[in-house]
Amino acid sequence: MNLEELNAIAHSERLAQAQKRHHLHVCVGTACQALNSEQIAKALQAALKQRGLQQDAAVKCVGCPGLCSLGPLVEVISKEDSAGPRSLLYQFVKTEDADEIVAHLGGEPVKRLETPLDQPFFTRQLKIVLENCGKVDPERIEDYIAVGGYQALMKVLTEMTPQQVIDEITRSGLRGRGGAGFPTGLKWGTVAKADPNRYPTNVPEGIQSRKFVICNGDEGDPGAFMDRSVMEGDPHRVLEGMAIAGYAVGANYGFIYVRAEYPLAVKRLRTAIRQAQRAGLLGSNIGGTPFSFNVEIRLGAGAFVCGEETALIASIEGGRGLPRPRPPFPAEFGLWGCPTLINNVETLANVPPIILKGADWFASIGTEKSKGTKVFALTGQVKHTGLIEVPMGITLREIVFDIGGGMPEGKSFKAVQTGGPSGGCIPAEFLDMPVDYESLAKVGSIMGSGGMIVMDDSTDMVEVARFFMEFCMDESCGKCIPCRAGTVQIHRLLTKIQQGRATERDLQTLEELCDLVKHTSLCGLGQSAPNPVISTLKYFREEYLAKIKREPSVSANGKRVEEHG
Amino acid sequence: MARTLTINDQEISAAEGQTLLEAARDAGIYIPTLCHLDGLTDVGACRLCLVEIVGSNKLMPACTTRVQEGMVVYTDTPRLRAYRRQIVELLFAERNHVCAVCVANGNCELQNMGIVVGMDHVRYDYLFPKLGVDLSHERFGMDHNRCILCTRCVRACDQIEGAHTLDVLGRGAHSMIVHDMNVPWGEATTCTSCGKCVMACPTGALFKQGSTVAEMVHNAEKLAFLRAARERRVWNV
Amino acid sequence: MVNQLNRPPSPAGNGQPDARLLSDKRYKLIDATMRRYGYQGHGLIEALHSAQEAFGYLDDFTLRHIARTLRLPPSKVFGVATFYNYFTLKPQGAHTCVVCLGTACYIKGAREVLNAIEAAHQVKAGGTTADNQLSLLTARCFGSCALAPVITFDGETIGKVSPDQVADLIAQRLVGASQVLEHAKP
Amino acid sequence: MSEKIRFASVWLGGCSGCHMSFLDLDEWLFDLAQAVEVVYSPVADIKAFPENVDVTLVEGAIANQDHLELIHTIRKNSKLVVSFGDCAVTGNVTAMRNPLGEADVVLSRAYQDAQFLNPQIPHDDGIVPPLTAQALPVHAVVPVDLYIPGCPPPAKRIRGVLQALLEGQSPEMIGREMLKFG
Repeated sequence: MNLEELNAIAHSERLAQAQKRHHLHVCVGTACQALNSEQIAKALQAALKQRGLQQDAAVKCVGCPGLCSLGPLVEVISKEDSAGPRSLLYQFVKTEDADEIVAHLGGEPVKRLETPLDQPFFTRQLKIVLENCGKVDPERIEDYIAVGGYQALMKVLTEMTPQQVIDEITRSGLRGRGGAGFPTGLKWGTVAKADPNRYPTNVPEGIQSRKFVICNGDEGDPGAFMDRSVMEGDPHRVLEGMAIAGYAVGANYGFIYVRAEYPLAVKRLRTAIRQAQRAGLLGSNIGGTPFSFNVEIRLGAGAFVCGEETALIASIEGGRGLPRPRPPFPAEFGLWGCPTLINNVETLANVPPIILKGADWFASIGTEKSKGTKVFALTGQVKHTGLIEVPMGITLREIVFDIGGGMPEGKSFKAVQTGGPSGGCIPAEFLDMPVDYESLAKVGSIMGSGGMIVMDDSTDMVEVARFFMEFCMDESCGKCIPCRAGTVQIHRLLTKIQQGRATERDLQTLEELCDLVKHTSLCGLGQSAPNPVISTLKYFREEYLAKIKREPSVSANGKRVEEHG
Repeated sequence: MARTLTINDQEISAAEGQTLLEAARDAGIYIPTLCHLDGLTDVGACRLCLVEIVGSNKLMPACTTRVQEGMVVYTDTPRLRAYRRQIVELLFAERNHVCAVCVANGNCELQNMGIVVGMDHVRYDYLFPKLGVDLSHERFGMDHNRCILCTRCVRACDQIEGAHTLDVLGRGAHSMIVHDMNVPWGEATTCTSCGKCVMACPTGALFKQGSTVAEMVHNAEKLAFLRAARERRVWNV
Repeated sequence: MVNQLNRPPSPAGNGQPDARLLSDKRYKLIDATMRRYGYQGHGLIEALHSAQEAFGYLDDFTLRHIARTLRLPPSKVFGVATFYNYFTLKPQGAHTCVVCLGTACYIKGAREVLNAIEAAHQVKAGGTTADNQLSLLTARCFGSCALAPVITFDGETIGKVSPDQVADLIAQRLVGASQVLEHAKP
Repeated sequence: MSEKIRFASVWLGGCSGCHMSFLDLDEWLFDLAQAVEVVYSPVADIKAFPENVDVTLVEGAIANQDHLELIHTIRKNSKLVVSFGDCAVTGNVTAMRNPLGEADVVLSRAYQDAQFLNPQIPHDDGIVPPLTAQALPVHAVVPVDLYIPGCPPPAKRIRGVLQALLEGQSPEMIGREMLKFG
């Protein structure tokens, strides 16, 4: 497919859609689907048929619009009705409501189901990565093309050199959204420059590439589902981002590593790959250019450590997901010994809009060092839970109290946890801190992949630390000693504290151990595992002290025994 | 091409491509290791050889870090010493290491490491896991109580003998060395009974049957000899 | 060389493939997966996924078959199969209930939900009831955090469960499922 | 007489090998006797652990209720508690029962499963003290000031420690001579 053909598809799809006066968007993301939203879509379809409105209105299954706590959600977008063009959002929709919704098309909204679209949950957000989630049908490539999909790929293939693409990404200031925030352009540049013959390689038969692009969709943080929503709701954008990355770094083959726990994302990505291949947007000679790029899905199998680059590579190679010391970094020595670019789903989803709208546009959003937006999975003790996308630099207060709607009745805010098991708990005193990589790191947490869990005054912070440490202990691969044995001992000490059996000596041992595991573990899992303990010790130390047993030991001369062991 | 660098304020020269560990040892500077064994590839897992490199905010394993021109390295700072002792204590607490009744008593790298790091006691709770002893092989035995999961045996079996009888089962603290598909050693059909795993073992986890307390000697250097003989036709006798 | 690699190795022993491989059609599915990767080692995890999907768990025979076909040492295959949580070497019960213990579920009481199920159905997490009807598992996060606490029963997601009603909820589904089976009998 | 250091040694869950090694100090024991007053020891017939002890060497792990009670008294009454030998420092052979399970499992393994004739678990309230759930190193129960590893610690090592203490210094526990376990 070339640019003209792409434009033709976009045009005819838009034309077809313009013929309908009403579009009913039903969320079929994992959370709404669990509440039978697919049945609602069928019921709406049936109601349209019954009322003879098929020509007038269309039902579309779309990805997650974000407000999961009010699901199942149905959005009705009307070109023209008594009130002019407008959108309505219906919450907690049931199959029985379908007929009523259809009956009210073009007329008065169904008041009992309506939830305002101008509430802060929506108005305070800024959607780039999620702009298509809730708008396009993730199972139809034409729908994606109609909103400008694959235009960015065509643009780089026909108008830009690989170096120009890398320069554009560099200038945009985009940083990795998987957690550490490494500058994306720098990473691309390193892979592009890397010599595939520097290290001995071992590429399997049948794979024609000496460099690789890996999309990291192994979203392992408990309480995080940003990448899942993007893969489910807008899979083509991920593919487009990968192909652009492949062109920029000189790779002809890409892998998407997805958790097996995300069957819907896997299914939609598979469909998307098939469609893109059929349309000539993946495969050989894309857009009539010499560039070839294929994408394959690899399933994770339940190992958090595989989110770490080198462990992920070991897993794709078919082995135990063990990390290895870096350097050499995957950019030079990666999959089967080849230079490999590993980017997170959200990072790659940012690429097409940057190419289309330009680096300057992207760099105008966010803060000085953190550009663009960040997607968060807002969960825990807030009124509105779900998926949000906000400009970098927004404050935690705005996220929790404006977008999240604050605490449920009668509860007060205690802390917000970001970064999952690798992050930290941020207390109320930092609510007005801007959310960016540096500020979060300064208070002992991390941006992480975007889990944001709000905790109220009833939350036991020692228990929170223990919960995360149990997670890291179970997920430690066991290769290096500090992480394998250290997390076990930290967990043991935290349990001892919880049970009121710990002494001040134990608290000191705990702090020393956290320091050890943080600084001597082989990979990011171990290096960040103590963060939840360190941050709760820092901000909620009195909760630890309240559970500590005062040491009863008194020496013969009546002095308290302070220093022992 | 030679590289010049400083280790512990001592200027040394090293060959390009050498690891910090090799360069340090050539210069007579000792860096403690457990998972490293001459003749096997390095995995950087035990973290005892971590060193401080000026200009890097991370501690780097000497066994996998290559020398660079002008590098300034410290291998024995108070901070590193404290970390090393903690790591060795974690190992002693993890499984059931009873030096007094061990075949490797007096010839054990873990026991020696305790002395090197100045461990007079273990501050962590001993975990006392219930682990087995496999005596099904006619000549050798494996006592999981004494295993530190350094994977030297796994690498020796794969890289030098080529049988790959051994691998690691499970993960994290539940990791265990296995023979074939977790069968008793004596029933492992891929095992050639060459004994290289026993040579590679730093502790008394792998031993020759019939040896009693303090009788076990490992001959780990035989593995480096074998590799040199096979790959470079060099017989260091 | 290439041709040889892309063919599965001949069976071990007397040269005859094991009767089980011929009689059980599910091995065809696993073999198809391995063929897709040219019978090369990097297809191991995908092959294990296929096998687990086909049989519900990975037994010794299947692991050996995969090891031989992909030309991998048995210990490596075993090491990989036991490294990942998703794979199980034990047969599962007729029905599976998974309790999410992700952070959002945890702070909304998932631990109590799990305790309630364990107590009411006499089964520990990771185990199967004595009558082989129910396997109880835990997960790290389904990504359905808005519905916390979440469980799944035979793949069906059930959100906002409470410790008081969860045991009954499962009991009803177990009864419901067996009634359907009764019904289906001739 | 009151100038002398009040010295004690106790034998808890161990084989008394450390005390045997202590006796291997041979003629240096005379020098020691000049400097210390032995206020409690298995080699002296003293019934109760006294107060105001300067140094107590503790041999053995904490393995039963008697040990548990005594070690708290020792800690309370001693300025310096020294873990003396591997059982006290690590649990050692005494703690090899721990992986089996708690006391009841251990007892039935030792006195029933492994016996052919007349298997029975010895019990006599007030005479046979009940086992603790696990045999533990001393520092897992009370704070310890100094550790002398070894199974048993060689006489030379014991002398090195005691000599330093007599001179009012803290002994340097470094190197193979002073630190080797086993």
